[in-house]
Amino acid sequence: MTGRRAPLPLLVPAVLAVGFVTLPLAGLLVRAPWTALPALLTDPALLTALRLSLVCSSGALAASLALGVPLAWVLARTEFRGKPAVRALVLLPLVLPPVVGGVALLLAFGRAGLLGAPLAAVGITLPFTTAGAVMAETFVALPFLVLAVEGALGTLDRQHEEVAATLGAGPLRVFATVTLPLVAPGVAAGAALAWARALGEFGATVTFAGNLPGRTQTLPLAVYLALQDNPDAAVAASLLLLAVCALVLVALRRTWAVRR
Amino acid sequence: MTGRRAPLPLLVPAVLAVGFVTLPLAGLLVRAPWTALPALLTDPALLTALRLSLVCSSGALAASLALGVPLAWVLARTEFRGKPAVRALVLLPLVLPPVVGGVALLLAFGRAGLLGAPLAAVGITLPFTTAGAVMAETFVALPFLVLAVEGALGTLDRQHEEVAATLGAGPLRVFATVTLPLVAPGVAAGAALAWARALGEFGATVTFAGNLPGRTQTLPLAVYLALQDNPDAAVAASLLLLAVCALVLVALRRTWAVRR
Amino acid sequence: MSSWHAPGEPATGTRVAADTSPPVLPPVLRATLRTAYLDLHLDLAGGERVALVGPNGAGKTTVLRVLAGLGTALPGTRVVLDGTDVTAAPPPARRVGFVPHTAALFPHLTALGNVTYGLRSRGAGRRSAAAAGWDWLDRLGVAEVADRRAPELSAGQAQRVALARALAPRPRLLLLDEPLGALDAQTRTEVRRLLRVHLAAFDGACLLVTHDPVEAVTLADRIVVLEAGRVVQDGVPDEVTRRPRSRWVARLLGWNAWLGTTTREGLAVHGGHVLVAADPLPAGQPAIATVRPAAVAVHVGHPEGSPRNTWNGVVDEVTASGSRWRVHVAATPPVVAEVTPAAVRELALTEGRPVWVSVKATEVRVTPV
Amino acid sequence: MSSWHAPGEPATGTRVAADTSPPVLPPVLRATLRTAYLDLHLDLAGGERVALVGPNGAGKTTVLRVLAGLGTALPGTRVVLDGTDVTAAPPPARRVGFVPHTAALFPHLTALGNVTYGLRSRGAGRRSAAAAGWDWLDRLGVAEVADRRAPELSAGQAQRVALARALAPRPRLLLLDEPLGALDAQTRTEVRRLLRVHLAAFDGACLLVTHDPVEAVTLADRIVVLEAGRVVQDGVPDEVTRRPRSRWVARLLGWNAWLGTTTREGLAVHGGHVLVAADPLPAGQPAIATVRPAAVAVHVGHPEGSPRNTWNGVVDEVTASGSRWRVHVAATPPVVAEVTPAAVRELALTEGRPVWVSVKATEVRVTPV
Amino acid sequence: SGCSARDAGARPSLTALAAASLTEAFREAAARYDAADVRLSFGGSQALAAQVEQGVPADVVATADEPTMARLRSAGLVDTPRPLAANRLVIVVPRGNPRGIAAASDLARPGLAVVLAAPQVPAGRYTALALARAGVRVTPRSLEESVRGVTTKVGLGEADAGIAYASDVAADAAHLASVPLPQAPLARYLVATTRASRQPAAARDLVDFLTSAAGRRLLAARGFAPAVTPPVSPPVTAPVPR
Ligand SMILES: Nc1ncnc2c1ncn2[C@@H]1O[C@H](COP(=O)(O)OP(=O)(O)OP(=O)(O)O)[C@@H](O)[C@H]1O
Ligand SMILES: Nc1ncnc2c1ncn2[C@@H]1O[C@H](COP(=O)(O)OP(=O)(O)OP(=O)(O)O)[C@@H](O)[C@H]1O
Ligand SMILES: [Mg+2]
Ligand SMILES: [Mg+2]
Repeated sequence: MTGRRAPLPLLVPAVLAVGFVTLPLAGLLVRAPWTALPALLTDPALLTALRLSLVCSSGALAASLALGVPLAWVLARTEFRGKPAVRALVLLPLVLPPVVGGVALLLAFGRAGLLGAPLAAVGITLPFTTAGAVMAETFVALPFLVLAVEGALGTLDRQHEEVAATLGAGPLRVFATVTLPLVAPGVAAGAALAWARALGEFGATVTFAGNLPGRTQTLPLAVYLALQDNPDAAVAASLLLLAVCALVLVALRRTWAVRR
Repeated sequence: MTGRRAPLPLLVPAVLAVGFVTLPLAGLLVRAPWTALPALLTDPALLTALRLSLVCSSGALAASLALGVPLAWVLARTEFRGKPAVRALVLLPLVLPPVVGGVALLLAFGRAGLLGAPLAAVGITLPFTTAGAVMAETFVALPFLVLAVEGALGTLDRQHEEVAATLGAGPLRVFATVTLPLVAPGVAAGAALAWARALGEFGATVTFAGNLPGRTQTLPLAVYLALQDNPDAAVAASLLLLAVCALVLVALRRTWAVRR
Repeated sequence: MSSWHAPGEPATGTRVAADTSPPVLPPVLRATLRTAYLDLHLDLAGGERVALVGPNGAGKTTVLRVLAGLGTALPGTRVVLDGTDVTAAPPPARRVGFVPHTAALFPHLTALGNVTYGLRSRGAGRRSAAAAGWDWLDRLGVAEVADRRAPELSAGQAQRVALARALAPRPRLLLLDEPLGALDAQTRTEVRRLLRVHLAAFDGACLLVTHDPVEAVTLADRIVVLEAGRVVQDGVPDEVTRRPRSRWVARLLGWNAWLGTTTREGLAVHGGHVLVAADPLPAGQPAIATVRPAAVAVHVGHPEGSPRNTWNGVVDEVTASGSRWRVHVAATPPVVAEVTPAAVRELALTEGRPVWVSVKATEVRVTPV
Repeated sequence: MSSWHAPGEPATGTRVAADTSPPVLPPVLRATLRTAYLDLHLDLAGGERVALVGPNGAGKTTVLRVLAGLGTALPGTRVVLDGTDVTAAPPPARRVGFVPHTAALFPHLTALGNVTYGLRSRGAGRRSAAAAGWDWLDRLGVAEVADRRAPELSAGQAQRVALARALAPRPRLLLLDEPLGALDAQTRTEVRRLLRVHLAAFDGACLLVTHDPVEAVTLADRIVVLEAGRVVQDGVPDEVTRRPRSRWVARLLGWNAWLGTTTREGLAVHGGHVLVAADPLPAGQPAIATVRPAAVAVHVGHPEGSPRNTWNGVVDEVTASGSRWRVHVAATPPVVAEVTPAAVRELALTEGRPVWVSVKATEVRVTPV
Repeated sequence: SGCSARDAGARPSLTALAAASLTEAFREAAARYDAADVRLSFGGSQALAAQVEQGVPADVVATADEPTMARLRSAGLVDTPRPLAANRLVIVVPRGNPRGIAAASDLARPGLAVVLAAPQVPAGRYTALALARAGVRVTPRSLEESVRGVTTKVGLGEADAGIAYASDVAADAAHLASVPLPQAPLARYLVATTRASRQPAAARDLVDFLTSAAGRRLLAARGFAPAVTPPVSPPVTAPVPR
């Protein structure tokens, strides 16, 4: 059937789907203040926000990789009671409204929070700091990574790892020298998703980390506030964000291509 | 290596990851006004919001299935120029900050929007209607479904479809009677993700559909609003949302189990 | 070879069918495949059963897929079914039954559901389709598993259901890709017997891909040998097995086979050595010399006496085949001898061992190619 | 059988090794496996090469995995390497080399990278590891592809690299699971030759799983036959091939084999028929009677004359094997005859054909089990 | 809201958009108001305005500032607005005022965690103005996207102090306390009926109720100051140097 054109009953909804997604983006482009765009895009405040966004989302990605890959490995490679519970737990941030996630983070890591109080006692405060923003974004991005990597690990043929073990490599060495390289495409795809999600994060960040230009005001926050008094700037910022996203997705597609 | 305990360098970050996710949720539970909970959870306003949330997210899921599955099929089964572009397009909502997504939706389907204006002319307005809320949630949920289903289709062995074709089934019949049943687990997983995402959606909904109780005020919106004057109610609502999410994830896990 | 089948000439199928099966039927299939990889013409008469054999990668599966209309349509192909050109028609529009290498049953359907699938697709009502389905399952002796899902069937049962599924819509052309390949020896026998019975009853044309000479000989009334996309031999089983025209077929039969040019006394094998044959052909024509491995004697020293053909080499490999072991000798020309395990031990025939081989002229058969 | 190997008794390994290889070395491996599925004891001496053969699902791969410490540790197993108990030790802590059925090279590493992996893991420096790696690749004749990634290697090259990879860390015990299974006839020969050379040079113990009798005979100096997790025969190749103690081994050699009880004139086959043997054993003991298929004559009518054993049945299957075809006859007892393709045609030996078979008493060999 | 649950019967059903700070007051008002079944939708004033511009089906809109309402008025989307109430910014501190904040100047204390509303939202503008008048330079930890953000963070103890509307503090007395901020300008809340309203009469009646004495009492109870007709802003007492 490949090569043959798709049957209408499938083609029509597919086209509708694309249209449904394209139209709003087209709207942004049409509405864009093209003449004022250069000025708007070079607004230092915006660029600061962009820089911060890139920093935070990268930080969130790094954290997600550092925490999520091992977790995915544990979920895929070891057996222990309550595994389903853990898996569900890790995925909850996916469905929790970001704002609620932010509140939850405050209750945990805030000055008066479960862990936050002791931390504050030793002089460590996370809310209102860039670190806090990174945490908030990690909270929402982590599930994507775990999801993708565990999937890749699950479908990975075990015998390479087994042979490596018989060759004298301990579990850790096996993980680093065999498992990771073999699931690289899966990790890359998951990373791209996680990074993108972190880049677009708004609710959790603003609730947990607040909104201070240059410190915790990421691009999405800047967009939201700009909407209040300067819609043009908001649209411009959105386009900027879109451009960045598009780049991410191209990368994402690449890794897909690899996987296919 | 299965069965053997995980090496510390992997176990530690994994445990940290779980802790990082668990603590905030624990925070919510600790902060929960247990005594007042019954009263808060039976507040008709909250229940209205919950009902609406369920209605809208289900609607969004239905729409995502109707549009997303055919699109995934087209992406996986047919070749056409600009396919990468289309794939990237469909994934953009994943990375677009929901609020911006809402703005984009307004620019497209709003009263003055590209398609909205003609629609308004014939008396159809989408913003601030339940339909609008469903649209907003579909916009953010669609990518999850397409992602999951296309993945499943990509790994599906083609020969069953080919045999079906030689047996006289046209592409559509093949799709309905062979392809769909075979990728059912993938669709289920994608559907669970999409539904969950729609359930937690806030930014796009409030921007595009507003915040009309009983009409467009979903649970996340109610939570956000409650945060101001009645944090307890907010926490209670969040717990309710969490409970619903947990159920979804159990279902999701089931379908995973099936896929393994 | 392919010129041999120029579309103009009378169909091989009918011609060959003439000297085997009584009635000469009009051709059901007329196909010309001239693609980058394939170059052949096929004619199949109604009720004719043709075995398509050849080495891996010869193009057998590809041919079947082209005839079924699967995959992207290849330029340079022309497929005519019952007189109507279906080259551009999608699979559903052709009345072709296809059984891939693996049974490929629909895992989510029961055996019955699989068999009725084609009938339902072609518009049969639920009830009538079920009735027909039962009937087919019954004929193939798997009625008792009608309600089982495909994954719960044994390989043999699955293969039978797959056959029933392909036969149920009464196709005009039946395509079988190594239908017994996945079965173990035991089940293979049973299914092959069934297959023979139903192919005999089948009024359409049947093209059967196989690697097993026995299958070809016992199931088909014509064998087409494909190599690298070209037909190298096409004839009745007896002819093909007795006078293999290609080294591959000879190999398949386990024979020694050397290509060369006939001389007055035998065959000048490509590469040098001249084989002496008891009854040589007119000199100077391309031919193939075949010798049964059992007719090759192996000696440690230079052999004395009658055998006209003797040459030496080094043992290259020893493989088991039934109660005999086959000793492959690297020499010019290379040769395979069949000896007893005892001989292998006594002569210490292991790789690298230098040996002499001898073949009686009466054992050398020379066939023109 | 297993009582035969009760840990108390002297190690089979050393015993058998005694009547073949000159020096008696201390056992490198002493393993007792008594699990739900397995029940055997294995002793391997240094430098000893043991072939583990048996039908599918006999437990061969499982045994190798237990010895290598792979998978979840099975209760009831005890593995002693060079005198130290490694039963609880994870794979890296055992000096075992393992080559799975598929080469399983690391696809992201070069051939050299694969070979040096073990050395690096065991702490060798980059430079010294590389040097040793080159050396091993060179010995196995694949030095020229050292820089190619695994996917770019041919099956034969891959298999050699896999061997080099397993040998490089100088394991005490080498486990090979059908090392040549994935190779085509041609490469198989070359690799087998290499394998023989290096196994001869290898000072550790080697356990080799194979389905190919030739491999077992040519590579191992002892053959252990496993069936359903139990050892049914254990001896030097000659002994096993000449007097197969299990129907499976006989089948593997292509022989007819029937289990039964000895009588004064031959063997009362389980199921009834009595086979007359030229040299019978003392009556009343369990034994197996074997007959070479080539020694079985097939007749369409009741045969006259000398053969002491004649019985009738129906042709059940015809398969090709080398230049002979094997005719399987359903009878009591069932029997396989090897005949020429000509005979098959002349006697029209197709499934369902009623026939008589005859075997000379001198061809019936009776072995105690 | 509760009224939506109650059976509407013959009574008309009205939709009122109100600034988030009016939440509690309007809920109570709606409960008390019998002439119609009132559905309430709360949000930031700009967000509400945007919704009206996008044709949200609402009969009454109440904003927390004048410019936003003026925007709607000039767009011809609403009838002449009526003053609803006034709201004054106060310094909001956790209940019990642990850090002993007494005046705006205290907000400049080093080490004090202060959150303010972002200048893009009205509350933020007023805040900036107030602090300017007080001559205090505050380095906030965060510029919240709404007053809600300020109260949330102070309420959860994340911030030691913030600046929010008196009404917001009254709304969450359980966690919050207020310190007066005299320099703050009065935020004038306006209410108007929308031109798009299907029941203009009923809508006007609701506005009448809200601006009636009864309505004012409800608002006062929620910490709102009485509406003042002429735009007033407290006298800027600029210290004259001698
Ligand atoms: N999917 C494919 N992509 C590229 N080349 C292919 C593909 N399938 C087959 N070929 C090539 O086409 C030729 C014929 O392949 P085909 O499978 O038809 O041979 P075959 O006779 O069926 O072999 P076998 O006996 O192993 O089934 C081979 O050269 C093969 O490499
Ligand atoms: N992963 C598994 N799960 C369950 N049973 C298994 C598994 N692997 C093997 N078995 C069972 O253990 C027994 C031995 O299997 P094993 O693979 O060791 O046999 P084998 O001798 O290696 O067969 P083969 O010759 O086909 O490789 C068989 O009954 C098999 O069904
Ligand atoms: Mg093929
Ligand atoms: Mg095995």
